[in-house]
Amino acid sequence: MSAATTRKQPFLNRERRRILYAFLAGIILFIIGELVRPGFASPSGIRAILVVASFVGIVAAGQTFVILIGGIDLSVPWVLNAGAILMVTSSLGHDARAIPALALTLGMGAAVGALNGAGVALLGIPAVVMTLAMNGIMQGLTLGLSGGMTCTSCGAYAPPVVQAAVHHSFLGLPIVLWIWIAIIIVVSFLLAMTRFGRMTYTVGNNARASHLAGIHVSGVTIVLYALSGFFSALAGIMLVGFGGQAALGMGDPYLFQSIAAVVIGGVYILGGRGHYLGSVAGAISLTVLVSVLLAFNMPDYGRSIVYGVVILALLLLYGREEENG
Amino acid sequence: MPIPETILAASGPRRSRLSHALTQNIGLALVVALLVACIILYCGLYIATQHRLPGGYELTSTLNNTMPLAFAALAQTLVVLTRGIDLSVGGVIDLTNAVAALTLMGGPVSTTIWTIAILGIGALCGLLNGVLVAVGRLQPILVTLSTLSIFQGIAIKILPQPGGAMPPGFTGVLANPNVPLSLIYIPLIGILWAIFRRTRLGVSVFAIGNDAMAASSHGISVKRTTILAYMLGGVASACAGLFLAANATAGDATTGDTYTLTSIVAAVLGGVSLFGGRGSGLGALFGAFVTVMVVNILFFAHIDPLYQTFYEGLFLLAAVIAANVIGQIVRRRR
Amino acid sequence: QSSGKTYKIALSNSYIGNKWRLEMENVFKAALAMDPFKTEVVGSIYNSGNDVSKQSQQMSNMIAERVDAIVIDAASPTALNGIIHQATSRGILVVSFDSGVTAPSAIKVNISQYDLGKGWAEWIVKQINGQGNVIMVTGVAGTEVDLDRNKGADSVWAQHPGIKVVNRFTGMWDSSTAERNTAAVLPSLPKIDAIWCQGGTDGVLKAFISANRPLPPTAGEAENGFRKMMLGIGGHTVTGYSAGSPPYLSLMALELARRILNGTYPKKNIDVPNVFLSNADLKLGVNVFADQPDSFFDDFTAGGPTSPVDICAQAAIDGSACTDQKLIINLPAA
Amino acid sequence: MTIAAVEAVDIGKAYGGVAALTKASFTAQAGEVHALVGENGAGKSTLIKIMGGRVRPDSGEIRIGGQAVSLNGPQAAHHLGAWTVFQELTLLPWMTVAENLLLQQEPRSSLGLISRQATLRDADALLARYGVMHIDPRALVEDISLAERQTVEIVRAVSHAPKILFLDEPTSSLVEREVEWLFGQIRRLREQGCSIVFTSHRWAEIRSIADRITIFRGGADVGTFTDIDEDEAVRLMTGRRVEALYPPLTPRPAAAPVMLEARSLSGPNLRQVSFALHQGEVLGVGGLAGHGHRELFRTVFGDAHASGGTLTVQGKEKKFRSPRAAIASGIALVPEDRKTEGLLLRMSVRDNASLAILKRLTRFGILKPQEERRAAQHVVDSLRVRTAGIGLAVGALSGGNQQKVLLGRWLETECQILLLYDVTRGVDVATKHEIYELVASLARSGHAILFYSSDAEELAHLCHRVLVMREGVVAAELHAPGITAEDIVSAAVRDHRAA
Ligand SMILES: Nc1ncnc2c1ncn2[C@@H]1O[C@H](COP(=O)(O)OP(=O)(O)OP(=O)(O)O)[C@@H](O)[C@H]1O
Ligand SMILES: Nc1ncnc2c1ncn2[C@@H]1O[C@H](COP(=O)(O)OP(=O)(O)OP(=O)(O)O)[C@@H](O)[C@H]1O
Ligand SMILES: [Mg+2]
Ligand SMILES: [Mg+2]
Repeated sequence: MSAATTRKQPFLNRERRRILYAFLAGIILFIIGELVRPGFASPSGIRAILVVASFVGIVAAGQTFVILIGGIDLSVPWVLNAGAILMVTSSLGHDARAIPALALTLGMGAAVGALNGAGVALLGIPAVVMTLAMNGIMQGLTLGLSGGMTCTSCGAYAPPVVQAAVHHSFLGLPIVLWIWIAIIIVVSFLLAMTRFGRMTYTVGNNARASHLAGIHVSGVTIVLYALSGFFSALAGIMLVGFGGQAALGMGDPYLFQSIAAVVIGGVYILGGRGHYLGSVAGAISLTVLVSVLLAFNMPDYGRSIVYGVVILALLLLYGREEENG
Repeated sequence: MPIPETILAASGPRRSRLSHALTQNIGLALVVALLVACIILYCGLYIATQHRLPGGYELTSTLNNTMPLAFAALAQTLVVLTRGIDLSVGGVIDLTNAVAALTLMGGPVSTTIWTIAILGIGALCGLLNGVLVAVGRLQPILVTLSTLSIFQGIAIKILPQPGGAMPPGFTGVLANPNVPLSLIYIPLIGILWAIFRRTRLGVSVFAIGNDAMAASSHGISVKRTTILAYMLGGVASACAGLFLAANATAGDATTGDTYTLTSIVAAVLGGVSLFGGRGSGLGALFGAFVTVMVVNILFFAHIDPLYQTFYEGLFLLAAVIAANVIGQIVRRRR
Repeated sequence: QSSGKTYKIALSNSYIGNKWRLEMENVFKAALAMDPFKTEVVGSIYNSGNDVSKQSQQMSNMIAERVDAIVIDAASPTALNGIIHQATSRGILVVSFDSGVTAPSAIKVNISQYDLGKGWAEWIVKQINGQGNVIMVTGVAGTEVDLDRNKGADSVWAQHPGIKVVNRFTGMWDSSTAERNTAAVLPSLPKIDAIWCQGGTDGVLKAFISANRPLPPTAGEAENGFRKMMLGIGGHTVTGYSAGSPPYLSLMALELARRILNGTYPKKNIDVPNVFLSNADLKLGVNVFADQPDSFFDDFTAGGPTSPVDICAQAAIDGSACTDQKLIINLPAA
Repeated sequence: MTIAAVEAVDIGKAYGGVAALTKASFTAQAGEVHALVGENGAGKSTLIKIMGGRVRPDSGEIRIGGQAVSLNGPQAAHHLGAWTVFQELTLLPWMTVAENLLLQQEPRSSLGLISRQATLRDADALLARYGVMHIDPRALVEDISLAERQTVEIVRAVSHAPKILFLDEPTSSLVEREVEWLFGQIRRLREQGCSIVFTSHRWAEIRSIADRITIFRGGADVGTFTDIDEDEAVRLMTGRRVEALYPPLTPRPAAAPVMLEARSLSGPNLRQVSFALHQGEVLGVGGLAGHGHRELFRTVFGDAHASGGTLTVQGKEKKFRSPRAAIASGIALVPEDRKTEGLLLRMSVRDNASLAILKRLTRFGILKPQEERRAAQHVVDSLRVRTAGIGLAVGALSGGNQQKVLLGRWLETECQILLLYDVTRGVDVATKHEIYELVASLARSGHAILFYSSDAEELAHLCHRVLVMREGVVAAELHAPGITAEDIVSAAVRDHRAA
């Protein structure tokens, strides 16, 4: 057995295989879409779907961080809405104010997230309760402070640079996709190659043991939730860029979608295992699935059923847990 | 009776039974305290604004409006105890509510039969979830996320348009608007829960939530227990759907959706651990009452409607923090 | 008309996450500060989100508070029937609007959603001479409003076999969802000759613009963003036909409640006529607002003292009372 | 010879590519105590898991009462009268001791429901029957110590009147007196014709109770013996000789500075504990389980907060608010329960080994993978951790090897003060020897070591001084040379004997 000490782990371990399969599922769904509706998987079709997926993917980055430590962020919808509104009201649609507005908005997201983290780590409030309450708090604050979005600046447009970042292309890809690629690289690097990433996994595996090994568990927790808030706010900014203006209710769909993307991508809901690349694959395949279903001319109830069945079928193909024992 | 050669002697006096009971049921004790505090606050506000005491009507309507959530929270608890989570609670409520709207219209006999059939539908939904989790070895959150969508779709298919009318007798029993008949359901749930806790199945559910591997080495079938827990959860969700239909006197295939999240919150408030193995259905029941009392308290506090969710959020946090502080004090005392 | 009595009237709203609902509440709030309501009515506003049991609980509290009338925008057409019945049987007047309710004892104030869907479709048929590809962007599945609007449209398509509905998908009445969904399907769609859209119209059009598609004739809601495009503000011009549920339905319901309570109007339902506007009917500052967000609903007033409601734009924008104009609400002749 | 009670024939089992067992056999007779010994990772636990029906073998045969059986679950083994106490205990943490004891055989009331009162009563009676008076059946398992958990698990297995009893390292966290108790139980069962198969890394125990010994090496048995001396056994297990188990005690320099000083430390289960730990000293802590050792270690490490008293580290008074602060002052702790408090079971050996020195292995927050690998490999090599590679999940290692990884984690740091809580628990003889050497050499090189052990023998040989704790108080302080295990045990129980 000592001869085995140098044995290498297979490159395609379970987790990596799972990410690969999630990507494959997306590709297969693209092909099905193309068969049903020629043009679905045309370059412009793929680009449009990836742009839509990028919003989910950005929120899912934050959700990945908190789920990796066994938490969850239910405050996504209204942090996102608040981010969108803060972006337009602080920039008033002027490019000159875009930078401070971006900083303010992202800072707001991170601060709200940090509060979530502090509630979870320092006050011991269950993440579900803390972040759900925070969602309500942000909704109340957003509606109340903007007078129900009636403030004079609420109707402002996103600064042209922000709109351009979503709609314009660079080397054939919309800039928003470049941003997403940058996020994928940074987040994956952060998780895989940095001390902070390592601490994230250790806390997710066993907070008690991490604490006894000298890891600042509460600090890590707070930073992770802050990142989640940050990414929600960023998604809000991207969405106002996409639509031009802030609208209430923009964030609603992103809660379940982001969680679904993360868990479908193989991140374990009780923490400690998974990669952002998995969440990316999850975001893409889910968006393609929704789009394929939209392309089928079928009633909504049918879409709803098929959606569930397809996800189950995909998971039965690749997402099964190991038999324990 | 063998006489041990060596006796491992006690080193000090044992802790009192009460102290054990308190620390073991700390979650339950806290939610009860929380509920009492909410009720006191509510009564204070009510008297201050209405210049009279809340009476039978207030009691009846609060009970009737809480019952669906109470059952949904119970359903959630059964699944969460196994270290799972059930996002399809809302879907099962949609589905059973829709079926109720279509079928509960005849006389008492047909109504009774259909009521039982609807509970059976809930059990089937739970069976599907349970089998996919236990035999399919999929993560519970993924399974129930998918089945949520499936159940919602089926519900809209069978009841595309809200409608139907519950027979008065059905409403009279489940959600009587005039007498606080629902008062009997609370002890009933309490008794059912106590019975459940004292069955093999109940113990097994807790055991697999504690440590599935350890439970299986004691001969507990993890698969069977998981499936049964989801099925019971399905039945409880179906109860929620029925109570919702009774309270509404009609059906709607979309009203269950909100229960997915609120059931989790009620369970967590009730001291159920999302990591499984710890908690009580009774706690979840009280957790449901706390969430409804929060609505009442904020109503009579007459808050700017735009800021309403802000205060709800703050209140929820304040309540949980207060409960935590009390819990710490109790724990430190032992 | 004043009878010298004051009435307690509460608005029970459900969802509060979009601009329409906010405007609806704003005009309500503004009206409470204007004559005749200023002297005759003590009003209050509550939101419950899409949670029926919460709305039901809030209505119970209104009953406990012994209000004279409840004006509701319901989370479900049927799920509140039980509580509505309780209210009316206690002599409380219940007036529903927008998301209507089926409870027979409630008075309803609404536009005909069926006619709205039909009107849009008929305009499209005329625009494209009964020949061509149409996409339908629908609303929230399982709701009555969605269903009625679709039915209205389908009744028209049935008579025009030359019209091909090439795709039908939901926009959830939300610009941003509509935009995303449209963007996702657009690449695979053939040439589109017309758009029929229940809501989020501006989002659908933005998706067309992003995909460099020409803007076909569009029948849609009354979003400011859509109407701005009809006027060519922002560089793209669309031939459009805009109509929707006006947010001032809440005012008509309020006025109806007041009139019924003081005995000057019979207890009966009111049908509010649909007002369709085409490009030529639009006037900046009257029914389109350059400085309001795209998501603003422009049909808060039909303009002029003879229209159903005449109220200043400021009331809809921030809920403040109008300073230079009187509030006029014209209920149909009794 | 009569028919063997239980027999394993050429059992093989591989996990992924790693062979845990290649061709393992042994035979145990009725009325025999049969010890399985071998190095950490030799495959003992795997074999016992297979015999207990928890793991399916890849090859080979199990015979019970001469009959080949196929065990498709623990229940199948139970039906054949075979009960097992696994190395990783299988108690349910958030259930009471009583519920755990009577799991699956709860007493019913007349209504057919499980009666809690009867469960408590039966559990109480059960514990009393086996002479276990110090465990409250109402307590939650998570609130009792590892030794108490071990005891509960043993009582549960014994209570079924097994025909065959497998005990995988039942004594690893037990102190002398509890071991005595267990052996009493084993003798009684043996008299009743039960066949007991157990594993242990404590030679003294093996010698005192085992009738026969089967030695394992690298996943296969190398022979069964009735009479074999320790040196020979170790040689067969490891392929090398271990000279003397305990290294000679180097006297600590007379004027060594005080590294850590506690004055009147008080807290839950701690009353006015004072001691001074000098540079180069190994200060032992002993006594019966549950008498404040755990709390003492946690308090010194900043994981529990003292309600009174002071702690001085290298002359500076400290109030640690968290382990992080203690670590920053050069203190390290190897905790009691490696599974829940020490290791990240699903993470790799590398991740676990480098956890405490991550800061050193990063620049600008970015990990230096080369150096990390080197550090982890250093831990593996220097402590001879048996693993298929540093990428393997640490949970897949054998118990003793897990402990080595945990110890190695701290040796990579620059800590001055080591709090070692039962570090040799579940560690094989050869490794124990290595650890003793290590502890001695750490002391020589100027480390100060606070050393708790459930093994009084170990304390007696390794420590300059031993504090014996009883009910949260330091009841006695023994000074080397001349400390014996008996001294420690009698100091720990003096009161009870008198009572
Ligand atoms: N006894 C315990 N049981 C379980 N988890 C624990 C325990 N002690 C600590 N933890 C974990 O560690 C967290 C608190 O410890 P933390 O790492 O925040 O301390 P710290 O950051 O070192 O303290 P400080 O911020 O005061 O310096 C808890 O949220 C919990 O996750
Ligand atoms: N689930 C598993 N996955 C991979 N390898 C495993 C697993 N379980 C055991 N092994 C490997 O099998 C070998 C034998 O382990 P086992 O636990 O049987 O050893 P042991 O003799 O009981 O050691 P110890 O005395 O330390 O308890 C070890 O090398 C271990 O790493
Ligand atoms: Mg801390
Ligand atoms: Mg072992």
